[in-house]
Amino acid sequence: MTVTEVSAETAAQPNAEPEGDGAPTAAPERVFDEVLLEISGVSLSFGGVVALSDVSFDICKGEIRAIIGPNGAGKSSMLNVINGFYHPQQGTITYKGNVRKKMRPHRAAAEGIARTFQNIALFRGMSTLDNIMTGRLLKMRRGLLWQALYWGPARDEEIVHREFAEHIIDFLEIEAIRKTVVGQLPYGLQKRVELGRALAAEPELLLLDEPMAGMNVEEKEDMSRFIIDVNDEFGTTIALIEHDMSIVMDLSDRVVVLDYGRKIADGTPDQVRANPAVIEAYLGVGHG
Amino acid sequence: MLYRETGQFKISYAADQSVFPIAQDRWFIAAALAFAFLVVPWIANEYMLQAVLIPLLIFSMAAIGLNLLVGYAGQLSLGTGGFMAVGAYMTYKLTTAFPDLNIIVAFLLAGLVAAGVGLVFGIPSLRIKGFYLAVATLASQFFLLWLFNKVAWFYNYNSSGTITAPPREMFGVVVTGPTATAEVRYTVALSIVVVFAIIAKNLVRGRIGRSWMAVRDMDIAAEIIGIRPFQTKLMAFAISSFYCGVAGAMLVFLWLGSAETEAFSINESFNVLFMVIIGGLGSILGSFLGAAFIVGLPIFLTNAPQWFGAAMPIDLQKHIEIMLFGSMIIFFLIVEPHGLARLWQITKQKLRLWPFPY
Amino acid sequence: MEFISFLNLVFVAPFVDMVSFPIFFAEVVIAGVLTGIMYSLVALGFVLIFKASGVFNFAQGAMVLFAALTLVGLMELGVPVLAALLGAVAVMTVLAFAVERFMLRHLINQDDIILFMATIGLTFLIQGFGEMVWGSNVKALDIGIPSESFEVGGILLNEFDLFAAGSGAVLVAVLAVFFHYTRIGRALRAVADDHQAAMAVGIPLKTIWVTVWSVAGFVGLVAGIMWGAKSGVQFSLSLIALKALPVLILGGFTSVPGAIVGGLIIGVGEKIAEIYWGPLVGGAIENWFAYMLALVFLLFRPQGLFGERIIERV
Amino acid sequence: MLRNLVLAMLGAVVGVTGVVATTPAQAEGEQFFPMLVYRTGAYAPSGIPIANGFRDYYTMINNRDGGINGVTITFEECETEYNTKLGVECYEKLKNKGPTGASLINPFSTGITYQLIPKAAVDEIPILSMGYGRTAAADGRVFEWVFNFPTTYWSQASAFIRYVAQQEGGVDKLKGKKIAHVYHNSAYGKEANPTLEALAEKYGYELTLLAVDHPGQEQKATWLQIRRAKPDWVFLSGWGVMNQVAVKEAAAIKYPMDHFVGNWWSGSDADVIPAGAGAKGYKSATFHSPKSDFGVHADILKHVYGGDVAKAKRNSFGEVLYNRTIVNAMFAVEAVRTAQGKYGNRPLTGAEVRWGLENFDLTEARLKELGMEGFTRPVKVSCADHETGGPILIQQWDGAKWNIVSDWVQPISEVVRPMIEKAAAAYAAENNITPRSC
Repeated sequence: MTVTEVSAETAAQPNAEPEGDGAPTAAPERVFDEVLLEISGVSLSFGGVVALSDVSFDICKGEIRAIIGPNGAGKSSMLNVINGFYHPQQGTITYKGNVRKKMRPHRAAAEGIARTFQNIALFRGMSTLDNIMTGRLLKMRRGLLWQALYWGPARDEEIVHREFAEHIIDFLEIEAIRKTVVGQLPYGLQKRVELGRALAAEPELLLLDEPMAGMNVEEKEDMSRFIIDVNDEFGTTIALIEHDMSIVMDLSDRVVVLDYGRKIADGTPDQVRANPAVIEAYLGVGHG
Repeated sequence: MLYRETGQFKISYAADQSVFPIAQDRWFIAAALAFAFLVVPWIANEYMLQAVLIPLLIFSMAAIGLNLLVGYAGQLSLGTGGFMAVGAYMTYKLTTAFPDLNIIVAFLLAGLVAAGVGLVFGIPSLRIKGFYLAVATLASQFFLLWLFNKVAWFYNYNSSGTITAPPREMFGVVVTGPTATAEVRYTVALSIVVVFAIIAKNLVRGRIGRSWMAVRDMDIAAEIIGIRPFQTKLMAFAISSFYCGVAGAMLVFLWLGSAETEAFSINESFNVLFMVIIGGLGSILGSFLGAAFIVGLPIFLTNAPQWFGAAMPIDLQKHIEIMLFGSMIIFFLIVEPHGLARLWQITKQKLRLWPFPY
Repeated sequence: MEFISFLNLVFVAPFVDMVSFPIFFAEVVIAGVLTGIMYSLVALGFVLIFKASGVFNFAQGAMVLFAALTLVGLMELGVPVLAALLGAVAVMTVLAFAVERFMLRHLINQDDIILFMATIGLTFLIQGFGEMVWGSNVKALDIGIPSESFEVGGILLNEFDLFAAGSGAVLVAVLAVFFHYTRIGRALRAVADDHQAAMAVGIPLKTIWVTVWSVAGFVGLVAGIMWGAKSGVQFSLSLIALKALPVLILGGFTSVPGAIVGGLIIGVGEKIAEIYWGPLVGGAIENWFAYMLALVFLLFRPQGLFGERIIERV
Repeated sequence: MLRNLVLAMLGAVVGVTGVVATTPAQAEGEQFFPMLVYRTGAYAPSGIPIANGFRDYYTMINNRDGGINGVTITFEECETEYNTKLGVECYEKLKNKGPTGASLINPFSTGITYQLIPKAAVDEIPILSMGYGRTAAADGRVFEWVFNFPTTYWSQASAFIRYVAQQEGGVDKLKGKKIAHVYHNSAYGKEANPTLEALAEKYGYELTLLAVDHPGQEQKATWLQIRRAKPDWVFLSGWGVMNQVAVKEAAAIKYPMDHFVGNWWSGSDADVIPAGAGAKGYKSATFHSPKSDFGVHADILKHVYGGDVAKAKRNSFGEVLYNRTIVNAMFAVEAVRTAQGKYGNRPLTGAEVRWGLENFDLTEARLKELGMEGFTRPVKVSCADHETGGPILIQQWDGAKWNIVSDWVQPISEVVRPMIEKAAAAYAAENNITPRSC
């Protein structure tokens, strides 16, 4: 199983050894049978440009699902459909058993879908801690008056959530930049903070849009480890877009391949790797 | 040397989240407040109170309100004057209709009305952004002033449309009207401003403040993490207008004593915006500094030549004053675009090291 | 019953009035058009600078005043009209250099709002300077534009208004040509999109800024002459900027044609509103109505009629 | 380095502002008048002649007579830009200057007047708002400290109606006539409305009210409405740029200028000059002569300008608003003189000057002594009547100068006075004031 290999790699850095990773060699076969999200027949176009056409696939609870494809294949559009930023013209999205024509962003967030963005979408004027705390916003309940007083329940609530945020900061090893304004952070750290913000929402489904784009090998390894740990420790279902094939194949349980807005393959990494259509799409001419 | 945080460890998140985590800051603020409440009313003369400190406090209040909207929630607004007028005229209506109503309560109720009006005029922010929004908010400014000028009900049908602060007492002391002493009005204004500055600080460091900043920094991302941008913006408009409304009430009842709509003209909207920008967007302290700059600097420039014994024609002096004022604004922006509050922070950073530069 | 008469007053009577007195209605529309062009003249100055440097130049009103003051001041010193005009243009160019050298250069790539604030500082500076040099008294401005009124088919027209509208039209045509067909015009548009990219391809930012501020100064001078001839040149000239703002948002901050069309819509709209609906509520609704009108348009097109579309993506 | 400099300057600003207003008092034997002026800003064209008029008259009194019965007049200008908020600062700055503090204040701004009225009684500084400010202050029983003689907006509006009646050939001819009031949409501009409305009811003319918003640069809609309604008379209550544009637009729609009458703040030289030839025939109200050939003018030329006429002209000498402030300054000086009759020839306090204002009795003989015979009229103030309901003159612009074209026109006091008393009573009720009995 793929987890083994990654763990073996990270094991080379002793201080980065994640706890509770268990015995690498004895990883049990991962079985996923509960569908968390189902996309069926989704089509999306902007004016005349078709971004997605009749795409269907599902994401099961607990798995790491990769969406791959060449540039312009519609991967990001797919994530945007899932969390309700784009509204498809056709098709349905079934999340936790509720069939919908479209999602709404705040609804998606409220129902446990969190995401990161291809181009970092952090709140640049706020500190790392504040950014991560925004991930907790939906879980904070105290009203305006309590907030104004910052007393009693509001203060207690703030502290409870602060503790959770600190937990994530520990987990992502970003204690040192807790109070730094994120606009000033280097790219790799910003990516990590963004992941932290998504995690703070305790998502059931985490969408990662090219979490490792623009990173060097070491940073990619760190990020991979975080992704696996998230999946392991919190049991979070993850859907990710990534260009680095070796990482995708190592990390994911199942892979869906898009090309020109269509689904051309779906299956385990090994199945996908062997699929002639995928090879054609990646090696064939016509893609810049 | 004196300004060191070494050795001050936070042992709880509560302590780390307090407004002034550094002990020296807390002492400084406590001392400043004690000075403002206990010493200033005794030592300041009427000119100092009436011409400098009271307007400073009132405009600080308005600047805090606008800063919540512009600095924290990122919605550029030029409707401040209109919202201030709502506060002033509503207080007038309330206190003339119910003379026994506590005047502070009247302020707060008028503030709530202003909040409601702000909510309505915040609706365009759903679609409109940046300078477009700023100019669009001018619609509220012009409309509200027109309304208060035109509808005689707002000024109790007197012939000129001017509202006058009637004498009102609190705890046996006259706080508004001509017989209220400057010291009393100053103290009342200071109390209101301090309370609402603290409330503003609480709001911005909690859930609501973070939603505002999230919407400001990237409203799409904010929406995707579950913030509803529209509601968040509207709340910013409402709360900001509340502050402005109370400030407007204070303007008439604790300072001018009498006003027509002209007192809330577009110039005031601009002035308050200058305060917010010069002071520092997204900083409560900056609101005070900005108000001090915009209120204090012209007065300083007006009076400065006299202290140095330089006599010149008053119009020439005024022209030079205006030019200097303009130059100072540009100069400060070039030196520190992020406002006086940032300058203050930098100073504090330097102070930490002082007197050892490295 | 009262409700019906209310409906009648608001929704029927004004239109009946318009149709029953078509000549007067035509006069109202023409007055709106002519006024609208006067607004456009002021709005143009804003557009030019915003388009080329992304700066919302609050000082445009002060520049209008300053240009007109310089012109009248020179004329009062006995300088002939033409020379005074050239002199005023020269002064506005010097101003443009100074603005670039002492202000813009130090504020490259700052936030919009910081640049905006800086131009407010500039406003004070220009106002103080202009008044110091030329005094605060009202100065009659007469450069020989005829201002007789005459009637055509019962419609009263004024030579001066027509002249002002004509100059406005010429100015816009010249600017349009300038932007589309000259090298510097194209460079201006490039700068507007991205300061650093423009510098990277060798467009000298400094030249661009000086040029565009000079042109805006010139436009300000034209606006100053037209408005100043009406009211005399005095401090209040700087306040007409407030009448240009709704035009600006309606037309879009970045569009020259937008400034014109916006001006016409605002001009005609506010006149019709004031004359046919104003009396119902006590009049003087022009000012806020212009803003409300612009606001309504904005709700449908948040970037103004001709502004560049704002595309949002993640 | 730069930042340190900024910080140092900031420190200086904060530090020095802290010691504002400790300027020492002047020498004995001086009567101090604060002067809130506006030599800059949007209303400077009006503010400059006003400020110059005060300055020149006081200077003339000092130079010619050595002050008021030997008490030198001192004065200090403070720039308000016609802005109420700056007015507060100026008032606070000046009110304690001089050996007796400010003893009389002429705000020359309706906004600042309104703002100062409640304070006057508390600070014991009488306000002389000559022909502006709050009309209701004419009721001296309620407004003990405020004086607005010789006449007020309401009296003026009623006198205008009387003038129209005279021109039309009798009061009964007013019936069915159309009169429009074009007014500045502010407290000042609205002042005349209640009077005009009350008289419309009484005389049966048709009144159209047309508001123009500040600043009033664009009035096409207003004048189109006038072109359509074709009123027989137009009354203008404008201020600043609104006046010049109104005159220009009236000429553009070919409105008969001799039926277009401005109030006394719409009839200065600066109001008509920019309109050029179009302004010819325009009329306005006034309560003094627009000429500058009176004894007082000769004295000013001699004692202030040393006979330099050109220099005097550069300082607004002889302009309408300049002349008006000569009248105002004379009122102030004579009020002090009156009070000196009771309290002795020494610097007087505000309360003492107030007595002088309340017992103000300017006779024809006194006017003659002052070199103002025919320049303005005698005034006699009483405890109850702080206005005196004085008459107005109508002046007309002939393209080069103003000429008086009417006799003194009396206001319609039987209508105005009850209105004043009613408004004053309402103010008293709202502000818990018990009217004194006179």
